[in-house]
Amino acid sequence: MKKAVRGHAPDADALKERDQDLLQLLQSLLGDEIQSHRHGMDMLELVIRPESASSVSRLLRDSEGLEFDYLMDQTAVDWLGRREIRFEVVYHFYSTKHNRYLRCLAPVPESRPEVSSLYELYKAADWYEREIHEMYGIRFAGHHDMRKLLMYDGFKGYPLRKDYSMKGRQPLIGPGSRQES
Amino acid sequence: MSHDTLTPAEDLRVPSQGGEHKAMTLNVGPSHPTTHGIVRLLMQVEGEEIIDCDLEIGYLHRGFEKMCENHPWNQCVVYVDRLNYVSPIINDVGYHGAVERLLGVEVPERGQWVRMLVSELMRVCDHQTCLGATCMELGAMTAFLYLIKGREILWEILERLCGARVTTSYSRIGGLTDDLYPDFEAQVRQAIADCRDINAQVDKLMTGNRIFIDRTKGIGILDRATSISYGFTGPMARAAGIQVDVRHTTPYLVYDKVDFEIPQCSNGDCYDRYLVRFFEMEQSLRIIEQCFEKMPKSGPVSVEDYTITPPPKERVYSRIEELMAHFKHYMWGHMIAPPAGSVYHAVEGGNGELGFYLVSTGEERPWKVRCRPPCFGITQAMRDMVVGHTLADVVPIFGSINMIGGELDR
Amino acid sequence: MNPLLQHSLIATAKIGVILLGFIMIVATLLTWAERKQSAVFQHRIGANRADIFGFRVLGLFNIIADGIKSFTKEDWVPPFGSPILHNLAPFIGLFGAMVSFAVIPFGPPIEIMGQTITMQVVDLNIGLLYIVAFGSMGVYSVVIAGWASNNKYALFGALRGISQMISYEVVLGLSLIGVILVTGSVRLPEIIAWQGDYWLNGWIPRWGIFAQPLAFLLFFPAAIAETKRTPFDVPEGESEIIGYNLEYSGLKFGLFLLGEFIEIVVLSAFVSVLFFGGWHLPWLTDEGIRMGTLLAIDLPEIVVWLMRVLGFSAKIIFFCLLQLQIRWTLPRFRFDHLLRLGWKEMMPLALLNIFVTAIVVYYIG
Amino acid sequence: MEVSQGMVEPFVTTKLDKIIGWGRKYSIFSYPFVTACCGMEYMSAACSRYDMDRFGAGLPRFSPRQSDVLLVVGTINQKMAPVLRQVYDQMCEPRWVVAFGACTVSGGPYNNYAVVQGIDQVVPVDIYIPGCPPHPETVLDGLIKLQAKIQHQKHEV
Repeated sequence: MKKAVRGHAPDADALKERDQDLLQLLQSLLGDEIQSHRHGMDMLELVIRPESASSVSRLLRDSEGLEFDYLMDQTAVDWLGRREIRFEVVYHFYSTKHNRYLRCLAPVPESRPEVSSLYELYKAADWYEREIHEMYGIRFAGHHDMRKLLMYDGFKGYPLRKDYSMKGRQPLIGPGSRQES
Repeated sequence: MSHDTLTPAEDLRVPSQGGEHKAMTLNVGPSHPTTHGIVRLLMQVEGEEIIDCDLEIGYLHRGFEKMCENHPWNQCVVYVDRLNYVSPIINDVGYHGAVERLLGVEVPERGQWVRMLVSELMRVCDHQTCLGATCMELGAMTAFLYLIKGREILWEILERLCGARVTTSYSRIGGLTDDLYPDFEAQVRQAIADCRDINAQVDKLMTGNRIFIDRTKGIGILDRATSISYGFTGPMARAAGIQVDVRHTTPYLVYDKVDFEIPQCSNGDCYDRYLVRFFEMEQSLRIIEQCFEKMPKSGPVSVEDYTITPPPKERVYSRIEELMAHFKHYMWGHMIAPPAGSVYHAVEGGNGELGFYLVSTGEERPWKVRCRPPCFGITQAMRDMVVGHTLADVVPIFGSINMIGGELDR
Repeated sequence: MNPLLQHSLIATAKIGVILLGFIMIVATLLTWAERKQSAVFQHRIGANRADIFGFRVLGLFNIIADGIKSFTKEDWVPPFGSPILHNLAPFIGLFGAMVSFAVIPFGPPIEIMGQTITMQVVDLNIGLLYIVAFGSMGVYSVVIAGWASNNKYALFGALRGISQMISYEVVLGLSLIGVILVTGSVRLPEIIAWQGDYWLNGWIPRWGIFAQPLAFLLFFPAAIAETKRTPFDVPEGESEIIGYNLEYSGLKFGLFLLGEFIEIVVLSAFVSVLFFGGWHLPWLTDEGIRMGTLLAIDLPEIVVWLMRVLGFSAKIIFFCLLQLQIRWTLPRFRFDHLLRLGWKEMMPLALLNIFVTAIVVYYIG
Repeated sequence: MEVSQGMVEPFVTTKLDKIIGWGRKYSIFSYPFVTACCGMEYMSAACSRYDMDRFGAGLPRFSPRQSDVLLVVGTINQKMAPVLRQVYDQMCEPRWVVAFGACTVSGGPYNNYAVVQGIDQVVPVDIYIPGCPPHPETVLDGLIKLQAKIQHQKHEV
């Protein structure tokens, strides 16, 4: 049996090289907002504070040399039992001008699960945040409408949290359900 | 169609005095032919004009992320397949590309070519289905049947290739389930010719059709800035003049070795989206033809490391090592455990950038599998696109979105 | 025999043969033709499995199956609507479509037992207006169906239906005026008789299509719009609003479908009468075939009569199939485009047609 | 002559039953309740290559009142279940329900918090068509089985 060559993707170092100037620019623009950074295997990662998510992304979007005009993806990770701070909201930004991705991580404690909303900056954030809200129970300050998006109104709990059981089905709703008959 | 918001007669009555306009609330969906079955549109209409619209999704939420978190890395392929069920192999390729990046392995060259080839076949299927459904909803049943016939030809090839027509699970971590079958090339070349023929027929039926142009031109326009803000990618963005295509911007697989064009339009209306999809099919067919010329004629398609790819069946039945590997993969699913870390890997799906954000804790199950569904942001923009148009315009707009439930609601 | 009794017997026989026999059979066969015709050019086979004692007859028995199914399906009346109107609506449409067939002449009058029998149920001197009047009964059917269902989608269908049908009624009527001016009559046998003549030394039959080409081009789409078929099927608009008839089930829904097909037959007959010489066949005179000075074949009277009746039927069937072909080829109009086409494009042309025709008729005729 | 168990039914009624059954089985207006992946195979089954219209089931009606068979195609989740039930309730008698695909039969691969484990928890089902998604030929087989069921059942008018 052969062993495949494992290790970082061959272009990881090149990526790091390429992102070096981006990092410098970010550091000069954001300063203290960046709590830490890391060169991931795919893109640069910044760790930011949840309450400054919107101000940081405003800078990311509008500053010259950055122009992250796309909010490609926004999601959350539940680190239950693995990390001190339970949640982490993950943003992926993309810049069409510079053809570059950037990941921002905002650790959110369970005690105060609140992040500032990006709704005003990126329209895409509207549904992303609603989804994170119903799936993880993280609130978004400044979001206009925190209704449930994918689940129905009567659903209790946050299904994507690690402590919600995979098979945690709740009773059927509406006509024909056992509750009614 | 659901009537649950319908109320008895007084709601239909026009206010008798004061001349004040009262908008009517119209509930479209979730089970309604326009909405492809799983989106609910709550519209405020004044006559035929839509003055407001609220979208409700989630009627196909199947807990994709939860299922993936609770399954071993290589069993997630089942759920990944069913995200965008019109072009499942592209999803597989995206997910497996991400896992391979986490693992730090690279698929042999022939495997990459084959992946690209079948991805492009899938893209043709995707666009054919999308255009066909749009045509059907506009009343042109025949164009729909022609396009589905074209898709059928491609699916028969897929069926022979991997045993399934829709949910193929063709790609695997570290490669593919199997190599191409012997007369694959001849069959695909024939299929390409057939598809071109069918596309030409549909082109004649629809593209210059006055009614079709009237129904789609200038409908559902979204300007560049708003499109970007909503995160449009794929044909929708390219119809609005945004140059995004993962195949060009960050080439994965071997897209940098083939020559193809990215069709571009500028109006951002339904007609342009139709055209972009039409041209893209032709480009995909071109890529497939180039694949046959440029790909290595033989060689492995998968990484020959049984800790990553399951061993081939004939070896499983004759050697103990392979049998053990097989059991570990299929019975217990604890062969693959990428090092801790996270990765975002994007491929160009039928609808746009299909990204997979994987978080690994070094265990045998993913900690988090996030799919960036391309039609999520696009469907969200539905409101901006339909308001001000008439009720009938919902059909071409929604058709041009190519909303795929599995991907949207996950 | 008592003349009154005799007349009523003949009238009953005509009603039986023409109205019930011909139209119903052609309309039901059209449902089959539609399935099969669409199947042929969509590369399908189409319905063919329904069998009686193992005989399939190209799927013709599917019509019977559809009939049985519709008859035995639960008839549901929306309790939140208006039951009486709801029940009435499909019959109004069917009635209007069938009754308008009464004045259409199927062939030249024939003498049987010393009696001259006209090949139409009733020879009205305002036949043309009669058809237009009863043809527009369909509007009531749509409106009442949509209103009585008390469903928003049905209401939309009704609203669309009424605006569409009234708009196209105008075009329909205006395009007919040209024909009336040329032929100088609103009595259908006279219109047909006028078309029996020839131009250019007997080479070109004096059919309405040659005398009034523009009127035909306006009349035919307008008439398709009256039947609410694709591309003019916005009242139904299957993928948008499901249709004005969405609260109907079983037999009454079947009647709507049947009514639609009967309208197609009526329309085809009407087109043949007005623009394609009715029962006249080119170069077939009372004595036989006469092609100018080239050809002269004498035929017995009964053969000529039969050829004319069959020729007329063939014309009707041709136009029915043409409409089916159009239905499966084109996409649907948008509602406002439809009205725009009717009012802004077709109506001015219709007026122009009247104007030009009137001048020409004044100076020539 | 054999006498079937129990009652001997009158000749006319049984013949009538047969005729009505024959009519109903060859005139199936379906309501495609299409949600997910199976919809792709439903399309294929309904289109040129497999052509469900051959069996007299080619006319989809999107109004529940006019349809005879509710084809539940694709996953039904907890949010969709009430809608499905409502559509079923709106259908006129006689009506049949076909569970199309593994998800509708049993929840399929989705045994989780969101998905109904088989639509028979919501509506009564006549024919189950397995497969994920079922091959169009399987669909046609299911359709033929449904026709046989319609033919042999007792019909109320």
